Amino acid sequence: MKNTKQNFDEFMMERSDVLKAWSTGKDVILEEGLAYQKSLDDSRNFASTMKAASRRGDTLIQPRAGVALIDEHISLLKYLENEGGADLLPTTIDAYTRQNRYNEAQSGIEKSYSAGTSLLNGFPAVNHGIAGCRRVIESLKKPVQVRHGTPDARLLAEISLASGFTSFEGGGISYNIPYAKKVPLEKSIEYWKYVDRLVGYYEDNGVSINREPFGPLTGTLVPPFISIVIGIIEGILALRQGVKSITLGYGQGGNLVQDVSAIIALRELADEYFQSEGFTDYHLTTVFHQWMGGFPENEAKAFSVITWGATVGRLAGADKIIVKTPHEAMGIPTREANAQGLLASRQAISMLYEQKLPVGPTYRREIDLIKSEVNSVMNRVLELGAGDIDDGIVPAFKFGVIDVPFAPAVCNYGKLLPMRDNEGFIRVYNWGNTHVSEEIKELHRAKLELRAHSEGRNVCFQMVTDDIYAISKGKLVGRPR
Amino acid sequence: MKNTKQNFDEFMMERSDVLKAWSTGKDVILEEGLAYQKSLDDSRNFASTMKAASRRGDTLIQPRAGVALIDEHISLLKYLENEGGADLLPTTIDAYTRQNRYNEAQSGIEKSYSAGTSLLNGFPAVNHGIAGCRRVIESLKKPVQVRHGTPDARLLAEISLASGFTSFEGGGISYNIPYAKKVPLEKSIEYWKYVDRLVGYYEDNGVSINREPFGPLTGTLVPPFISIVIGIIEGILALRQGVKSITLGYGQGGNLVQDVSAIIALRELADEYFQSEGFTDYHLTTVFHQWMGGFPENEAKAFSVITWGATVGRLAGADKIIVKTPHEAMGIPTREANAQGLLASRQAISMLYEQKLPVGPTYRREIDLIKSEVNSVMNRVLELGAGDIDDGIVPAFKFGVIDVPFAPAVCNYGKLLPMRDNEGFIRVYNWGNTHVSEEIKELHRAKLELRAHSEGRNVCFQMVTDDIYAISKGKLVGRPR
Amino acid sequence: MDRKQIVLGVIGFDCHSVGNRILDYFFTEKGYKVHNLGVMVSQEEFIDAAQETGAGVIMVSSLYGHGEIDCEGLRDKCIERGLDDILLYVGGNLVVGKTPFKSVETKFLKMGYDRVFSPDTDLEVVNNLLIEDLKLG
Amino acid sequence: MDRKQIVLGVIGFDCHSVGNRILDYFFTEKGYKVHNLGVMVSQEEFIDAAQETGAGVIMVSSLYGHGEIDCEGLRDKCIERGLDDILLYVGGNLVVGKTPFKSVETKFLKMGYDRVFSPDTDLEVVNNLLIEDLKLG
Ligand code: B12
Ligand code: B12
Repeated sequence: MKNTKQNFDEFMMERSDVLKAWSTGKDVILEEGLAYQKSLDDSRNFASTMKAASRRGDTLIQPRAGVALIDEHISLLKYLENEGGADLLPTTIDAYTRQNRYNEAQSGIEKSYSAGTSLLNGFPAVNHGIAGCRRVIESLKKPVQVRHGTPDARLLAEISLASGFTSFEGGGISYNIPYAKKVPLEKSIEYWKYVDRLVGYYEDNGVSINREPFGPLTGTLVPPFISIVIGIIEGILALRQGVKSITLGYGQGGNLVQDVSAIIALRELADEYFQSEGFTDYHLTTVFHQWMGGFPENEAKAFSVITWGATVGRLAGADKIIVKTPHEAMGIPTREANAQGLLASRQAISMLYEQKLPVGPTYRREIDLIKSEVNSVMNRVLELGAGDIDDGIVPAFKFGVIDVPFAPAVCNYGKLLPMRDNEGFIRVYNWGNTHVSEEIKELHRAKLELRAHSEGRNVCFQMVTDDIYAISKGKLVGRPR
Repeated sequence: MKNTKQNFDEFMMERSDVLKAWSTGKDVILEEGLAYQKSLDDSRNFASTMKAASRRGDTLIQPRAGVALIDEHISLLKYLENEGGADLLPTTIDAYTRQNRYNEAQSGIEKSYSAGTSLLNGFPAVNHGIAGCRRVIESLKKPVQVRHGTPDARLLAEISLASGFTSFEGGGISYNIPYAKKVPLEKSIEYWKYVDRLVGYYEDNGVSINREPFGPLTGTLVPPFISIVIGIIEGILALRQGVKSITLGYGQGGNLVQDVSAIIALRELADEYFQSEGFTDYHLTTVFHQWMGGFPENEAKAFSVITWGATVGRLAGADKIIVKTPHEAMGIPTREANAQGLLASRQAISMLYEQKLPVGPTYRREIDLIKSEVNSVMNRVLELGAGDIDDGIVPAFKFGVIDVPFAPAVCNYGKLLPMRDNEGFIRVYNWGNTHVSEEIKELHRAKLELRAHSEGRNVCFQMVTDDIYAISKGKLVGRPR
Repeated sequence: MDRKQIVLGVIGFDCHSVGNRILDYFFTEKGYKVHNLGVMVSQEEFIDAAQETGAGVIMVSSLYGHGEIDCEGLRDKCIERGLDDILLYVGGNLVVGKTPFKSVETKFLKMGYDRVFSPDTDLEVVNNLLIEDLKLG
Repeated sequence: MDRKQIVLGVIGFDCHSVGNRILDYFFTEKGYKVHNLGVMVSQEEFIDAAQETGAGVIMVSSLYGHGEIDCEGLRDKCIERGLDDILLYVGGNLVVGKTPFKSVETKFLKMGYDRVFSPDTDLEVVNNLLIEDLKLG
């Protein structure tokens, strides 16, 4: 039965344990949370804001932001709403909460009080509990999303959704593989079914909550097909639990043609797979993350990376763009730096508002390539699951059929190595056990040989290293010095 | 004889008068200047640097910069060379010198000394004379260009070329119409023949000097064909006087497709016209100016405009990009702000270094449109000149066959009104007497009607006003509020 | 004498003509008679035009950075020429370099200008001030 | 006991694995034996590994902003466990927020780290310092 919507009674049984994990859990009452959500104005609903934007053909912008203490967090988000002009607001959760270390989070809150500055890298929503979270929501005009990186986010979801957050980022794969070390994949997938089932409850009862799998993964040279495969799988798992508003993500790679093609492929493929799973009653949108790898330290250069991200995101037709800041390489941004990232992005998006990128055969070829990569991996996952995608996930990771580059999780195979080709497209150098045809491998190989040739060296691991540093050093492709 | 290379003796006669206009003129000795130029290393030669870059497929970056006093000017340019990483250096001339008001310039120098800060908006090269200018050149490693806006730049050219500057911006049309009020066009054209003839002297004697007509004109909604027509005409006039290294310019309009098409059209058309005039022994390059109209005051937004400019310039394949700064809307930039503009631009260009924009039929259609606009205007200018382009210029401006929008010069017809269409392409709303076919006019009109329709208003002058403000207010098209 | 007339121009050797066109268009729409001298206007030309027309205000623009030098002394010359109570408005990028507007304003008020405007001025606001200052309201 | 061994890891609950891979690759290429504990390493795990291997240096990374909290006390624990003269190197985005590197360095030196590195550190420089500090040169 695990592959379909979880039975409500089972869900409620699991729930009583979930709420015990920290003292604030006891305040969460499902119906009360629902009633609270219903009391909120539609303009604060993330799902309907995304839907309206995509109907208008708009591209919304959203920052990342979160600090330890409630009042500081509120004033930060207000600033981003008013001075930064954010369309959608975040609440980025601190890294202790992400690992369910509520004791450490509590001590971080206390140390932050005495230090007079946030010593946590995010907002510890669980520790602050419903009352604290509602103060945040009620102080703001725009919809607010929980952004984190939590393998087991069940309690976080309970508290935040009951508090009026209307979007929840993550997924059983995308919030495990890049964010955790030893959490078994089967576990995180189960945890996230709970989250999706909770969202399903809200949906069933007339409150739409947006769900956003985390597309960029490790943010570092992730080939588009990997991100898309995982997005589609997490999308299907979410839809099965009753999720209806879903936003699939992709982290900018840096090459215009590849990034535009990836967003187009992502949207088309997701619809195909969702529909072939029998879903029709959902609303799909896309989110483009400005460059997620290492940033240049110089702020002028960082602005350039930010603008290039906004530019490509808009040209690709993404519904939302997650915005970086000029402080990215240095540390958690000040609110001013965060607003600057928003303003620069907005300027780029609106200068491009009426412009359409002509998408001709070069793009179409890349779209087709990405699609055939995705399809061959998806077919293999389905095979491994004997026809069911859910059953295929764990073996697919175990055997390396899906393999996320540079990921910390031990349950990730970890053999796939990406590399840029001579035009800066992210290709695959070592496929590990990823399942694509020889023809596709040949194509990648040929592109990489072209680069190696033009650099007068053999295809080698040093190139991967050079590529990792490249954008932070002002280039796209890591050429030898 | 006026249409061909000026006789050297005549040139020398005119020259003796030119040098009398200010005391520093007496130090200029033609052969001595030539010998000095020959003593300079090739890496400081602008023409050969442009040639090498275009061979490599590189896009060079150059700032604008100039202050009143020599030492300050040197330290400014050194900063831009070292911290900003400029490939090419400028010396922007102050506005008194541009109007040959050497007395006012002198008092500006003196007031700047006592104020301890530059009160001039540029470097008064004539007043500083050869010795002062050579100190500038000798303090730097990169080639240096004179950038100004001077209808009569004969003395400025004499002094700066004898001092080791190796590129000279401007032309008889492009440095009159947008920069002057009452200078007759026939006069400025004559003055600039002198400048070109001087460059021709250097070329004849083995020193290549780069010449760059000023493409952006008023910088404000200039339709591509106008800029291209003037660039081609000034190019021909220059080649006739013996110029060999020529860089034609274009100011960013803001729409990707139109800007890329314009640069392609510019290059192709220039070669056609130059060759049909019988020239083969020249080296043509292009320069793309980042947005030349009103900038946003907010620096984050300004960075976005700068990056978008660098992006399009690189994608269009320009050989050089002139870079703006985050202070643009406010005033002459500090050197730090100027370097920031360079760094942001460099980051964008190098991230795009290996990327090729696929140029398909949408671009091709726009290229064809621009070409037929240019061709019909050029044909009419040739007709007015009874077969000779030079003789056609003055009547063409008089009758409005060529018409630069918003220009201050009284010799400009001043009826043409540009306007953005619904996708942000710069089109023509009122043609004045500009000479294009009814078919083309119909096409523009239809595009503008589409916009008007989508805005629920009639095509009107308010739209022009709205478009002028648009980018500084964060949009491309000036929609009603 | 109709005070609802404006003498408009860009002072000195400044060629920036775009803002000038917009000011002309805007105030004409608002019902003023605008005498637009265009760009590169000397102090004398401003005063001559003001005397000839009897305008209530001279609007001086300076964009190119030499405003400090070019605008000095206009008030004195107006008084010399008997234009005792003419309004002097000035606006644009009045000094060289990015400078806090307050200090620019102080400088130009001290020079005798009645009102000083930054480049991002909302023209509706200017019009309201003008109605007040010209006592048209 | 071969001091040319490195214990490497990312401390606390920090998942940033990319820099860790690069450090591993770099120092392995330079001829060190690298014991890479990966991400999310506790102080105890670092010390256990150092004791087991007899490595001359522990290289601690912290990227995610909790470095100040996570890194405190490692020196004391090393001494408690008898690792008296082990080198402690630390690097990454060590504190929350953009902070002048000097003040970060001071803070971590005071905590007992021998050398503190900013994220833009040139690894060749680190290697030279390490040769010096381990007296391998
Ligand atoms: C990619 C990335 C991610 C990926 C990581 C994927 C993965 N598993 O590796 C994802 C998206 C998952 C992620 C998540 C988070 N991230 Co993150 N991330 C980055 C980013 C963009 C690049 C990091 C990177 O890979 N760089 C490339 C490598 C090669 O460089 P490096 O990591 O700096 O390592 C080099 C040097 O630091 C140095 N070095 C490091 N350690 C040591 C040790 C020694 C001894 C020496 C000599 C040298 C040395 O050498 C290394 C090799 O050259 C940085 C910002 C940036 N740098 O641009 C933020 C950044 C590190 N992340 C940050 C944060 C806060 C987080 C999150 C908490 C989410 C959030 N609140 O935004 C979570 C972390 C959750 C957790 N449990 O850890 C912050 C840290 C803030 C701070 N210190 O003030 C940063 C700085 C971004 C920012 N400005 O906000 N992130
Ligand atoms: C387009 C432009 C040009 C074009 C002008 C074409 C033309 N003939 O008009 C070209 C390329 C030729 C040019 C040349 C130069 N320019 Co120019 N130019 C600009 C730019 C980018 C936009 C100006 C514009 O048209 N804005 C749009 C209009 C609508 O706005 P506006 O001009 O500001 O006018 C409005 C307001 O200021 C206000 N206003 C103006 N006057 C008044 C008066 C009153 C009473 C009131 C109430 C309001 C008011 O209302 C107007 C309408 O809204 C500005 C920077 C910017 N703003 O982004 C630089 C700028 C004005 N230029 C500048 C300079 C220095 C020059 C040059 C000297 C070259 C150089 N050294 O770089 C030459 C000038 C030579 C000369 N003799 O004048 C500087 C001035 C520096 C300073 N003050 O410190 C600026 C600020 C750029 C910079 N940051 O360096 N320029």
